Amino acid sequence: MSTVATFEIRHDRILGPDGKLEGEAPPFARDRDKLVALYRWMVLTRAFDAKAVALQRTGRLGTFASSIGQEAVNIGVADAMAPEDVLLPSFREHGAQLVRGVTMRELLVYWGGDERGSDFAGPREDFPVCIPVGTHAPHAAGVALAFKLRNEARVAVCIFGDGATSRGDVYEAMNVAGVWALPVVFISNNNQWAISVPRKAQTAAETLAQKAIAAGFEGRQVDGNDIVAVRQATAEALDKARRGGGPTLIEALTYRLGDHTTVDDASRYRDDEEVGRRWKEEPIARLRTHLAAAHGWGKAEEEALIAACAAEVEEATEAYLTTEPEPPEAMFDHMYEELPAELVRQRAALLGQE
Amino acid sequence: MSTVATFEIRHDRILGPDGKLEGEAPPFARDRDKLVALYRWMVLTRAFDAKAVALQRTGRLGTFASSIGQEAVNIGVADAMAPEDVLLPSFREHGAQLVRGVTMRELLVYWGGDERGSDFAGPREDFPVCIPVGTHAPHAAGVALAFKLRNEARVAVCIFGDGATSRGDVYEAMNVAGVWALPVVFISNNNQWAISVPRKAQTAAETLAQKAIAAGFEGRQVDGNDIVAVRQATAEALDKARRGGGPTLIEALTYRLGDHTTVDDASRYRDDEEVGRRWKEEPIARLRTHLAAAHGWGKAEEEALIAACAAEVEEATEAYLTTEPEPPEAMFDHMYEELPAELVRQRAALLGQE
Amino acid sequence: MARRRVKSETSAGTGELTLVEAVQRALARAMEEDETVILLGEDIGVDGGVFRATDGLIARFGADRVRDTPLAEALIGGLPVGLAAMGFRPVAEIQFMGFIYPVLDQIVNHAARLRNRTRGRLSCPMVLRAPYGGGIHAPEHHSESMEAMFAHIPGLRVVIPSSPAKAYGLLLAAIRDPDPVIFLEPKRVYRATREAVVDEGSALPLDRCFTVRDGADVTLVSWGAMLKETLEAAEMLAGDGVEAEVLDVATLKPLDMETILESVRKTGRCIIVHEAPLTGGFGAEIAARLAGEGLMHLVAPVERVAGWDTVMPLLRLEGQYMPSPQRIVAAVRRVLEYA
Amino acid sequence: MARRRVKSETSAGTGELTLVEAVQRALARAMEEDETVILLGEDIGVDGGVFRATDGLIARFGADRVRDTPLAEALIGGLPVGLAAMGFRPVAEIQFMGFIYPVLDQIVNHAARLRNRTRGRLSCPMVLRAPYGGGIHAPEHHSESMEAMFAHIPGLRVVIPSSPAKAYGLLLAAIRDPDPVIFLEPKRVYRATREAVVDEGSALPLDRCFTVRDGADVTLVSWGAMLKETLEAAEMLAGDGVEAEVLDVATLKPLDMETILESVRKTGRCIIVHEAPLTGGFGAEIAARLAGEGLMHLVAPVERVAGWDTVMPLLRLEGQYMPSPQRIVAAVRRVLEYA
Ligand SMILES: Cc1ncc(C[n+]2csc(CCOP(=O)(O)OP(=O)(O)O)c2C)c(N)n1
Ligand SMILES: Cc1ncc(C[n+]2csc(CCOP(=O)(O)OP(=O)(O)O)c2C)c(N)n1
Ligand SMILES: [Mg+2]
Ligand SMILES: [Mg+2]
Repeated sequence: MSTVATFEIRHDRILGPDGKLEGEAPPFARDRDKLVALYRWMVLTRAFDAKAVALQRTGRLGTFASSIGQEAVNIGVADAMAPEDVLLPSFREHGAQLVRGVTMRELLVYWGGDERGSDFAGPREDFPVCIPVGTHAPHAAGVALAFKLRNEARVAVCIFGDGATSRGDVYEAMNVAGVWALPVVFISNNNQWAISVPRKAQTAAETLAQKAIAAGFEGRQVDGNDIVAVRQATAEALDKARRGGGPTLIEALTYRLGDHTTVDDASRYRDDEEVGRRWKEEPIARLRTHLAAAHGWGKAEEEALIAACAAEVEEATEAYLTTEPEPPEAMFDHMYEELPAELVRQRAALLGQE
Repeated sequence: MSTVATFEIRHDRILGPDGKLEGEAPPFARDRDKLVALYRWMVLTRAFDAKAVALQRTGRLGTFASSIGQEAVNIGVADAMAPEDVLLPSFREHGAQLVRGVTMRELLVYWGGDERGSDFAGPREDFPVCIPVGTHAPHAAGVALAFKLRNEARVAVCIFGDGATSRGDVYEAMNVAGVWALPVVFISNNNQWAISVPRKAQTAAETLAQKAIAAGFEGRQVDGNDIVAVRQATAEALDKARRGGGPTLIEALTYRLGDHTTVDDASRYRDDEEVGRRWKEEPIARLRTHLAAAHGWGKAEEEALIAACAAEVEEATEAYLTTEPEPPEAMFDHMYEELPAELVRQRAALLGQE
Repeated sequence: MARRRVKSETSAGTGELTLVEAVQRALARAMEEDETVILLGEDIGVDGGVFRATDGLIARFGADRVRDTPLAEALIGGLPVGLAAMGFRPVAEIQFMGFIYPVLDQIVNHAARLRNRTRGRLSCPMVLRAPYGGGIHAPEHHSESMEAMFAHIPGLRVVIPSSPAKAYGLLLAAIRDPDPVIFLEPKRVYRATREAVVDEGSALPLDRCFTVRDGADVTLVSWGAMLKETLEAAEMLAGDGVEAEVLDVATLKPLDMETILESVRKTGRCIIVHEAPLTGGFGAEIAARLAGEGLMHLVAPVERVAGWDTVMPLLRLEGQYMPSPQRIVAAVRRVLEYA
Repeated sequence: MARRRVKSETSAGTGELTLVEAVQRALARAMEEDETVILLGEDIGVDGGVFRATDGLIARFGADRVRDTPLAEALIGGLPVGLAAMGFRPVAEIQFMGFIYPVLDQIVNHAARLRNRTRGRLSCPMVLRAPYGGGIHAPEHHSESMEAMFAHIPGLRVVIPSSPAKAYGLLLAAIRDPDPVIFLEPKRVYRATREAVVDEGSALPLDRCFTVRDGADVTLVSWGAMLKETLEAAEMLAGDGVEAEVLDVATLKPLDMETILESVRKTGRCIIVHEAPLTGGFGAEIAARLAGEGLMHLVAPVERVAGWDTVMPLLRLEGQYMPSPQRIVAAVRRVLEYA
């Protein structure tokens, strides 16, 4: 009997639940402006989420998946990315999309049931949200392969949930990323639930980070409510990928404080007590506590920021609600670069029939 | 920074390439009759393989996948199984199927292009060979779930290759087996090649055994040319599964000494030098050397055994070649338990048309 | 495992049920009757299914028989094959049809042929349930209608109920059937109407079309959610004295062409209505049979009123994609011009 | 990445090629013309593909552009989506059609709709190649013909060449097409015949049926490997003075119905021949169009000579499954009885 391979999974936390920096922190963690900028993105994301849910409740938006409680993962990951990198989000990464330059209006247009919302004016090469869980992981490998073939120092960043790690295509994508040493960073946004299925029922693996061991590359775990740790781990993984070091899987431990979506009722399957406990660890309050203690963040600044974010959200909502509807024939016009004769006929039939 | 999980992969070898027992051996490894029985199965399997290839070359059999060099994995695994266990083989497990009670004639009938070859008279619940790589892994999980639900002390044994470990459904099956602690043993018959793709190009994982870490259960590696180690590791995994200990993945390191199949030409992608080197480690000679050195296995016994195996193979071949062809309408008769009207019509049309 | 009849906990008898309630009742009934029936899927346990089709079943039958699977659709296609081969009758749920594609490998390569490839030694009495179709303003990828893909696969049965009573009777038949059945539920109808359902365990045939309205002028053939639009169209036509006969195909595979031919023999005109894209939709098979065995009965071209050959749009344009009673009526008017 | 024309290494000009050689030439030509064309698949590198369709290409274009993937079909469906969105033109190979099902999720949910769902911001100019069909006595699961599944998916093109020259021209067109194309190669024809192929990079149209034999008595419509049986049937019929017009559909999606209608307008009779199972096969779509726009031209029922609704048998009974010239002739005789 001999041992032929050994592995270990590290866990990182820099900003503790009490808002204090633990261990050694990266320079940006001491930069007040940087921290305030990150804080602002998180607050804006939460305000956007709340508004989107309100719009759905009043029939002005389709089904929506709130990211409340997961802002640190979204913002930390996206903020670490370079503009030329490509983001492949799931359906719960609004914050990351905002940081990337997708507008709140575009997000609302998409969740309002209009494909134009995925025609981002900003990050033209970022992928639209991915609804079929995990199916964007192979795309991320393909995007990363494109960068590698062109010798571009760019990285594909693919975010998916804890449930997604059970999908075979996510495994296949990680496996090829490993064997081809592709410049891709996989983020498992582990909010502990896949609709009603808890993390423990998803897999017997002690951590999701160790899924990377099967693919032959590094998997690590971070406190997903610690934006400093998330941003730092992502930055390290991006840097490694850019330097040809291949992929990394980062499991960010966080919690879905809200329902799965606006059509879900989480009280059917989880108790408020658990949710209440998790509220004590949520990322925004944690950073606010730190800003107050370490950088004199005060009531005035806080109120100004909240007001500014609310105004931005209102403006975007207004722009969304006044967006001209798309004409019905639009459903034909982007099916092919050039519409085949048969579809030209059907398009005419659609118009004739009105 | 803290460490939240650590893993190690063990490798076992008991009977060395020189035919000597290393470390401590299980009782059966000292039992001459047992070792001779195992040896006989391996010799029979190789004789069967050679005959099948010859039949294909002379147009009397369809495409065939030889298992030459991999006999220890096949025989070691199947011999460790209990009759009531269920085997789910790939397409290169002839030896395992023979040990399970599938007849050589049945195997030839199947590879000769006749579905009746999968209607085993012996192991009625064993699965037929699985051609789509890895797709039988979810079946194995389902079979194991059936045993668990009925509280039966039975185990599903699923054998697949090294290439199969890249398939998402194999991962999905292992993951559910882990989280439901199903009584299943996965054997990766790692013969170093997936047609022309070498093991190294399949995954960056240092071992295939570590694929189990992603699914949260034990993965271990054995010398697949050491039938003692293969049988022992399988017996331990079966015993664990029977006692409710859940699944195990065993990576058996062996080598495909022949072409991928009778339509493959391995010289296009691998050099004879490598193959020549691997011949020195092949499992049959290894056990023969041991039998001779430790149990006085001699020329007479060897020749008698070879002759007996040859006779068995001849007899089976004769039975195969004289098997009555199946009538064409048979392609309809097992599509449904009760044939729908439309198919009754088509069946009549088929017969009418002759 | 021996089938054991468990005494019924359900207060049998008639009740006004929605389609999704009828599905739940049929599942409960089947599980009571036969302990080899077990349910697999995502969120079917404590949550009772995202549409509540398995509501309360885990409490009643336990977590062994009502199993939340990991999020892995290929697995949900493959696990039942192993279970079924060992004598169970698994009923697996795919949460939305847009996520069903990973099961195709298992369904085509294994479930649909296990009996044939072992010459009857092993079989695969599984049911794969999935809500299909549009009309509820669901998110992207949630509103597909891909029944034609399954109807092309030899060895399967493909069933689509259009009402609560049919859902109940056809699902029971599907679960009791010895071969694999794809059971597609029109989610748009899940809660749209209530119907009296006699919950006494009697099944409906899996090889029969249902005539839901008699008429002599034109035959309207449809299934699932589109029955509603089709019947509305028939009403509108009746207002102008046009009597449409409306057929609910219900079981697409095997197709009961006799009933359709009989009607067309009478009317000479046929319109097929489905939500799936026109090209290669299952309407093509029915129209093809009419162009064959049925040709001599046709006095007018067979028209198919179907979804466009486009991706099902997001909710804003969804209504423009789905066949409407108006489109059906317009088609009928065209075929009535032939004498 | 800018498209760069690399000067041709291929000795252009005419050669007598088999279909698989023509595929290899088209791939080589496309890779020379456009460095964004890259190949992905199992055993396509050093081995040159199990049918040698990529023979020698890794030596010529390097392992970066001719990539052996891990054994993972869902991945082979999904990797090209990411590559194509970033400006590459990936050509992926599935080794046999029986193993193609895991790509459907990626093809339906992503490849076929990436352009539409981003309103043109991203697109997916990928080609998915796979040998399909029976007749070479391959093992179980190797001989399927599931083109109908793809022809039903909005946003795709589905192409099936029947000869070396068509394989060359259609594959070049498929690779240059800005949208996803499913390219199914009749492996039975791979080495069956040789044909003069002008390797000068000229493509064939992707929206055209080809008339391969003129005749006024009956229209025979087919594609891929079945063209051979169909032409043999036409020969046999000619012996008895029956002139069959034979059409090679070539591009199933989008379907060139005009050419078919034109022929049927002339002959009044149509037989559709395909290897896939009858029910829900693509022949149904063609017959359905004839029952619609074409009805008034039909003097006889449209017959479909197709594979039975059974699993493709193992090699012993394979020949009894595939449509034969005799079955086609018998169908023609039946429709000729109508005047
Ligand atoms: C392939 C697939 N199966 C099922 C669904 C339905 N569904 C939507 S989200 C979800 C759970 C996803 O869980 P997780 O990956 O943890 O992401 P989270 O929703 O928690 O962010 C499910 C089952 C889907 N969208 N895609
Ligand atoms: C899903 C699938 N893809 C491709 C093939 C074609 N094929 C047959 S065997 C094989 C390689 C399998 O390699 P491995 O899993 O190592 O098993 P081995 O053949 O070495 O025993 C391939 C690609 C197949 N049979 N199934
Ligand atoms: Mg989650
Ligand atoms: Mg191998």
